[in-house]
Amino acid sequence: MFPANEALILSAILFSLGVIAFIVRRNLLYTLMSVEIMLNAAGLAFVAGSAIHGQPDGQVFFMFILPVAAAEVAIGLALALLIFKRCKTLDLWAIARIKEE
Amino acid sequence: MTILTLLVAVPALGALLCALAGKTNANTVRGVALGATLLHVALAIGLIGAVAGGPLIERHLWIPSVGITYHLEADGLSAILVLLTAVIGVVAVLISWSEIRERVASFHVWMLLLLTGIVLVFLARDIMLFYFGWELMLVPMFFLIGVWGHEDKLYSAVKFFLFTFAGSVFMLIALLYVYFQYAAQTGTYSFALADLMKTSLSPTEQWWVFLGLFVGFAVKIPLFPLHTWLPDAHTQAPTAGSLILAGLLLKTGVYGLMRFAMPLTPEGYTAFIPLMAGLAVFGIFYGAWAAFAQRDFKRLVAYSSISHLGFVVLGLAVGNAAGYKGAVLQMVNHGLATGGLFLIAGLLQERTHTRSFEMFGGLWRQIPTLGGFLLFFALASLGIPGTGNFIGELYVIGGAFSRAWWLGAVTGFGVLFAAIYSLRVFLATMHGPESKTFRKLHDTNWRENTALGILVVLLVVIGFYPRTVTTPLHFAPDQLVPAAGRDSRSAAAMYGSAPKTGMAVHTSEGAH
Amino acid sequence: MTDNGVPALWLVPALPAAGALIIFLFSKFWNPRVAGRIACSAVGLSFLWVLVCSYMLITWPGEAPRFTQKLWTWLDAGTITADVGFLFDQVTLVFTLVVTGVGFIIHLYSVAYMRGDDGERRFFGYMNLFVAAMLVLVMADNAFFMFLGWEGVGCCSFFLIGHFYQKQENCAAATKAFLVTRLGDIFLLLGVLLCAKLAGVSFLDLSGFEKVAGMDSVPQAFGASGPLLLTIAGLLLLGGAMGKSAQLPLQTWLPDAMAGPTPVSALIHAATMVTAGVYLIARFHVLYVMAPVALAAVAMVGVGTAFYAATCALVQTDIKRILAYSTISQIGYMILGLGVGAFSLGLFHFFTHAFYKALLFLAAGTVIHALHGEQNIYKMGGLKASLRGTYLVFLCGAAALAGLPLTAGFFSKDAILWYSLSTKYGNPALFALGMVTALLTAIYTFRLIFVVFHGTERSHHHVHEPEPLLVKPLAVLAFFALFAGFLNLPHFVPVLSAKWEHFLEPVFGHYHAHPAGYGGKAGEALAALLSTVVSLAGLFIAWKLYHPGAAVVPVPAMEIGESETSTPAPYKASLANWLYRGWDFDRAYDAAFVRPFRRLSGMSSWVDRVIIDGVFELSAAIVRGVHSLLLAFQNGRLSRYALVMLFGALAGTIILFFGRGW
Amino acid sequence: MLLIMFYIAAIIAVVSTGAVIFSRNPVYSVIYLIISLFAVAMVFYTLGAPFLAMAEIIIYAGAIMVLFLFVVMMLNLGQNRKDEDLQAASAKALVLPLTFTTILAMLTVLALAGAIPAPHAVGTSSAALGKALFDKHFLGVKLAAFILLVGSIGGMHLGRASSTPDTKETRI
Repeated sequence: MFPANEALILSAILFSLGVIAFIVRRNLLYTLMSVEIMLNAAGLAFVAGSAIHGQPDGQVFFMFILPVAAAEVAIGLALALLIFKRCKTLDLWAIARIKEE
Repeated sequence: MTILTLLVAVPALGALLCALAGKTNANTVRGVALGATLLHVALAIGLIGAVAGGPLIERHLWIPSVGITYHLEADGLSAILVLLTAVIGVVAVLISWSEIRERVASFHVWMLLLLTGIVLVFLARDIMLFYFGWELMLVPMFFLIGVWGHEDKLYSAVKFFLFTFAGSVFMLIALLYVYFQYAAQTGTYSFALADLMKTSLSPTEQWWVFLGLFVGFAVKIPLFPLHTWLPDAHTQAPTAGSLILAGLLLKTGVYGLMRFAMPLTPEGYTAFIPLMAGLAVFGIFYGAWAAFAQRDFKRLVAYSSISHLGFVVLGLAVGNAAGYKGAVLQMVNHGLATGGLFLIAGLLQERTHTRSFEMFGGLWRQIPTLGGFLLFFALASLGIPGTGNFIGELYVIGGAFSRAWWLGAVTGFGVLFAAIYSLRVFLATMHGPESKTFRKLHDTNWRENTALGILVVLLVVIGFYPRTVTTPLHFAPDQLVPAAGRDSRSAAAMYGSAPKTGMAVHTSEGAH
Repeated sequence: MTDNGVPALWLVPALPAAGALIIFLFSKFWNPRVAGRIACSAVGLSFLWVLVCSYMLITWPGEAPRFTQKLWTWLDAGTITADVGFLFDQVTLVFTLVVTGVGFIIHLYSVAYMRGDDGERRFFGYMNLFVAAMLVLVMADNAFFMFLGWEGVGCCSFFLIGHFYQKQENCAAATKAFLVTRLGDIFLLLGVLLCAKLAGVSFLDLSGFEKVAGMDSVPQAFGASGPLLLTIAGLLLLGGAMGKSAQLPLQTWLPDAMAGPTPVSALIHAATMVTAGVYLIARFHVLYVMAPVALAAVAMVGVGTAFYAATCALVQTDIKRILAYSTISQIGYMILGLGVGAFSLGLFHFFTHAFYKALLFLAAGTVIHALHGEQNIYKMGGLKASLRGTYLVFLCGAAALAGLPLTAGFFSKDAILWYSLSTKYGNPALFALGMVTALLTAIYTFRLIFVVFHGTERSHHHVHEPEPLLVKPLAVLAFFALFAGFLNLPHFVPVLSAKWEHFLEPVFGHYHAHPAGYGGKAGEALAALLSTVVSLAGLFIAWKLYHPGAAVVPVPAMEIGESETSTPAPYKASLANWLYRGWDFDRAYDAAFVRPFRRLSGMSSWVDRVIIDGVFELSAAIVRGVHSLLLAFQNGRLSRYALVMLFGALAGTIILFFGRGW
Repeated sequence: MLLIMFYIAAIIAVVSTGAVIFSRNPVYSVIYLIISLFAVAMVFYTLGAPFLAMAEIIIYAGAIMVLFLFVVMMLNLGQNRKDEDLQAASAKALVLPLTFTTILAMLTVLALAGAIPAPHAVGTSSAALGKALFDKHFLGVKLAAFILLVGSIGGMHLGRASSTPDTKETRI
């Protein structure tokens, strides 16, 4: 009775949006945000899986995703700060050029 | 420790000694190199004597697990070519006495290593040893051209290396194919040529194996479409380099055809005869035409050697004793005559710092002896009787004529074009009004005279007594070309001429 | 002396060869005169030894004596077997006598003529080498060894024509001579190879050709019938003869070869080398008798060339070019003689011609030497007084050349003309054309005499009597020019007639084309009378046109003195200019062969640079292209990497999704 | 009834995530992301995972997104910035990724369409989750803890760099 199939479709859609965000936006923060979206979508799929099979394992796995996402954001943003300090911008294309000098 | 290993070891040790003597002054290095090459000539002459009694063999196991044996063998053909290598080695050392100023030690090391590679190629009867020698030749030549070359030496050195290396890849594939076929048929793994000749391959297999070998050797000879590396390599190589390149490296290609391609795949050889003959004849004409249009002395001589090598390959393609002897003779003569022309080009460049015909003209009054030598070698390269080239060309044309009259006729006219460019070499440099650009050119000193003199004497001796080269050969035709003989019907039919009795060479040497 | 009493034949060519070697190696350490002395003594000794051999040959008991001597085997590859062997029979005797005898005289003459020239040592070295090569040519016992002499002679003519190499046109003339003769040599080589396959090429035994003529098909490679093959071989050998003896299609080089010093023209381009073709055809007479078509071709080439050269000689302004065209014409006669089967008479004409043509050339040389290098006949004149000795000698030579009665030229030319009418190979057309050419010959010879020696003094040089060495040797030649004819008096002469033919009987005996018609002695006498009338008429016409007071005919385009030999059109009349330029063969050959070859060679080096290298450069370009393509994916932008990864994922899923179906 | 709640949450999630991509102002996009997370939490609830829904809201939305917001505010990438990197992506740049992702999504959905069995009736209660977490996946929990430790050390180390002067050596 759980809408698990639909949840899986939803996670697919969310994941696609995350990927598009990652490719399209040129700002580093948006890249980090898109990673968050993708992680979240993956988590949703896990939970949908556990709903389908009735085992808790799916949900356990989501619990693991949370710390990973947290750690990832922590370091990501720290790096973003340092990059911003050095390159005065967060535009990935500009950073690529600056990095080369 | 028979004479064969000595022949390979002497130049290698010479190279080592030169490297060690590098610290001392240049002349000791040159002395060591000269000593090594002179010893090498002595050994080579000893080999010629020894071979008269029958082929010398020296065989040790090298890598038994894979079947590679250290198998050196010398019959008539190999002995002559080794002698040619030795002689050209001496001349090369003599001639680069004053030309090579910087890094003299490494120059001689590379040159002697090159000679080792060449001798190894001529003596090896084991496919892998042959291939080892084949690759060993490439590297020193690359450095000789690349380091001591002239203007754009890098381009030519790389071009030379890539061309030959690509060719040798095809060759390796073909050889390995035969190796595995042999292993499949007999269960034992062996790289020895004698064994591999026993593999029975279907005609189509043979065709492909011969194609692989032919491409590898055609690049080296060079035959028509694959020849563009030669003019560049020659113009940029130092004198000794282009002398060895013209005198010896081109012969390794032809020798490879004779020693490995023809015996290993007889049907392949007979199937390829029309292509080989066609390319050879076209090469003769094409080389001559292109030579005439050149403005650079060495480039002209390089194209002329394409034309001469066309004769050699035609001699092979014709397949009868006359063609065969003509091919071997022409190889030796080309080494001497074109070697001489390159020496003179080097001497001229040393004096005038240029090779282009526009700058030359009217030099005969200033350098009469060099002019005399140039006249002799120009005439030798166009095949004046009295020099060996005439005999070589006569045998090849005679062989082609007896095979198919129109082939002989067409090749005959190739000789006319040879005359046109050879005379041009002499006229453009020596004749004409007194040269304004060069004033005080000094004539050749005793050392250069001896180098050129050796070549002149050898050419005249071969010209008047060609049996010095062809008698040791009496072993070769029977062993080497039985395959063509054994299958004379298809060859003759291929050629459209009535099958001849004399076609089968193996019956008796004099039959045809 | 060898064991069986045969004299050491190899000594004859060895002496001049040794002389040449000594001169080349050591003469630069001595003063130039020594080179001249070595050269003369070498040729002189060789001449003496030839005399000894001839004496032994003539006095040799036995029916058809000939000496043979084999030194070592030279070639041994299947059909191409030949050894370094010498043959000395009657024909060789004649040729060696001429080569060494006339050669010796010319060497004496050139000691004086070339004194002071900076290339004197080189000149004598090459002259000796030439004599050695010519002796090898005539004394070889097989065609391959003869070919060695054949090309050696061609190569020496290249050296000697290009003696004054400072001037560019001399080098061009030398190269032209060498290349045209070499073209002929190729035909000869192919002909010799064909003969080698058919019946062997040793001159000792030519019977093989008879057997081949009988066979309807020759088994070896060709499958063609015997006679056809013999004809082809004959034509090929004729091609070789044409090249070396400057016959019709390949004659353009001889007039330009006059760029060489005069003794060279005398020795090489008059007496010896140019007659090599005659020797070749004489040696292969068995082949030609067996191939009548080839023989007819020989006759036609001979008479055609004779007529062509005679017309050209009429209008030349350079004294040496007149003699050059005259030489071509006279060799045409010899070839005509061979062509009608009168082999021994062809050689007789060679024998007499060698003397009087060498004489004319040397006398012309003396004239040029006296006038300090002036060669244009219209700038000479009235030299009769100042160069009396030379004039007398020149007159004897001219008389012989024109064929005035009782001179050597008369007997030899008349015999050839008679045989061209009476033998079974001859026909009236040949005889008629021969007679017309004889008339033209007389005209241009005496034109030369009158313009150069008679009339008013036109040259501004002070003419002084040349030194004795430039005139004395000429006297010997003059003697032979006048009296050599008596060696072969016509048959109608009762006493000692046709000595020459009997002498050469052993060599040409059974093949001598007995004149079928043989209109008997009366016919021969009539023909002799006719040729005397013709030569006298020629003298008369020449006198009418060119006597001292007459205007210059044909009318010159520019002021008479200025026409240098190089200007292509010295006359007003276009026909005269056309004849002057040798029927424009040069322009035709230049357009047909030289220019296309230059373009062809330019094109082939272009093909090499652009097309073949292009292909390999292309492969390099492909590699560079792929490299830049891949570079696009590494441009550092994160989003590009993500896109690629996405694409990868997509491809993966598609393959998996549809993969299941495979 | 669950289904209706699911659909509402799904729509909200998709719309807000879309907004995240196309909003010009980073602050707005962070807030949209937070909304999207809330919607996903709702979906978790409908999937019978109430504990996870709460965890999502507290940890994910609460902690991580707040950190994001904090950083965005600190770098004041507010609306007055007109750098090109903040513009919404041009339509052309969108085409390729869009097509790829749609195909990818459709494929995965199609692939899964037939394979998924019907969902079980009962969801898993928090107790069951807790029990599974600490006996079957206890190792996982320790590793998760370890990751958090690494995360905090990393964050601290990178943060510290700002105190020393920005010389070449200290650059990351």
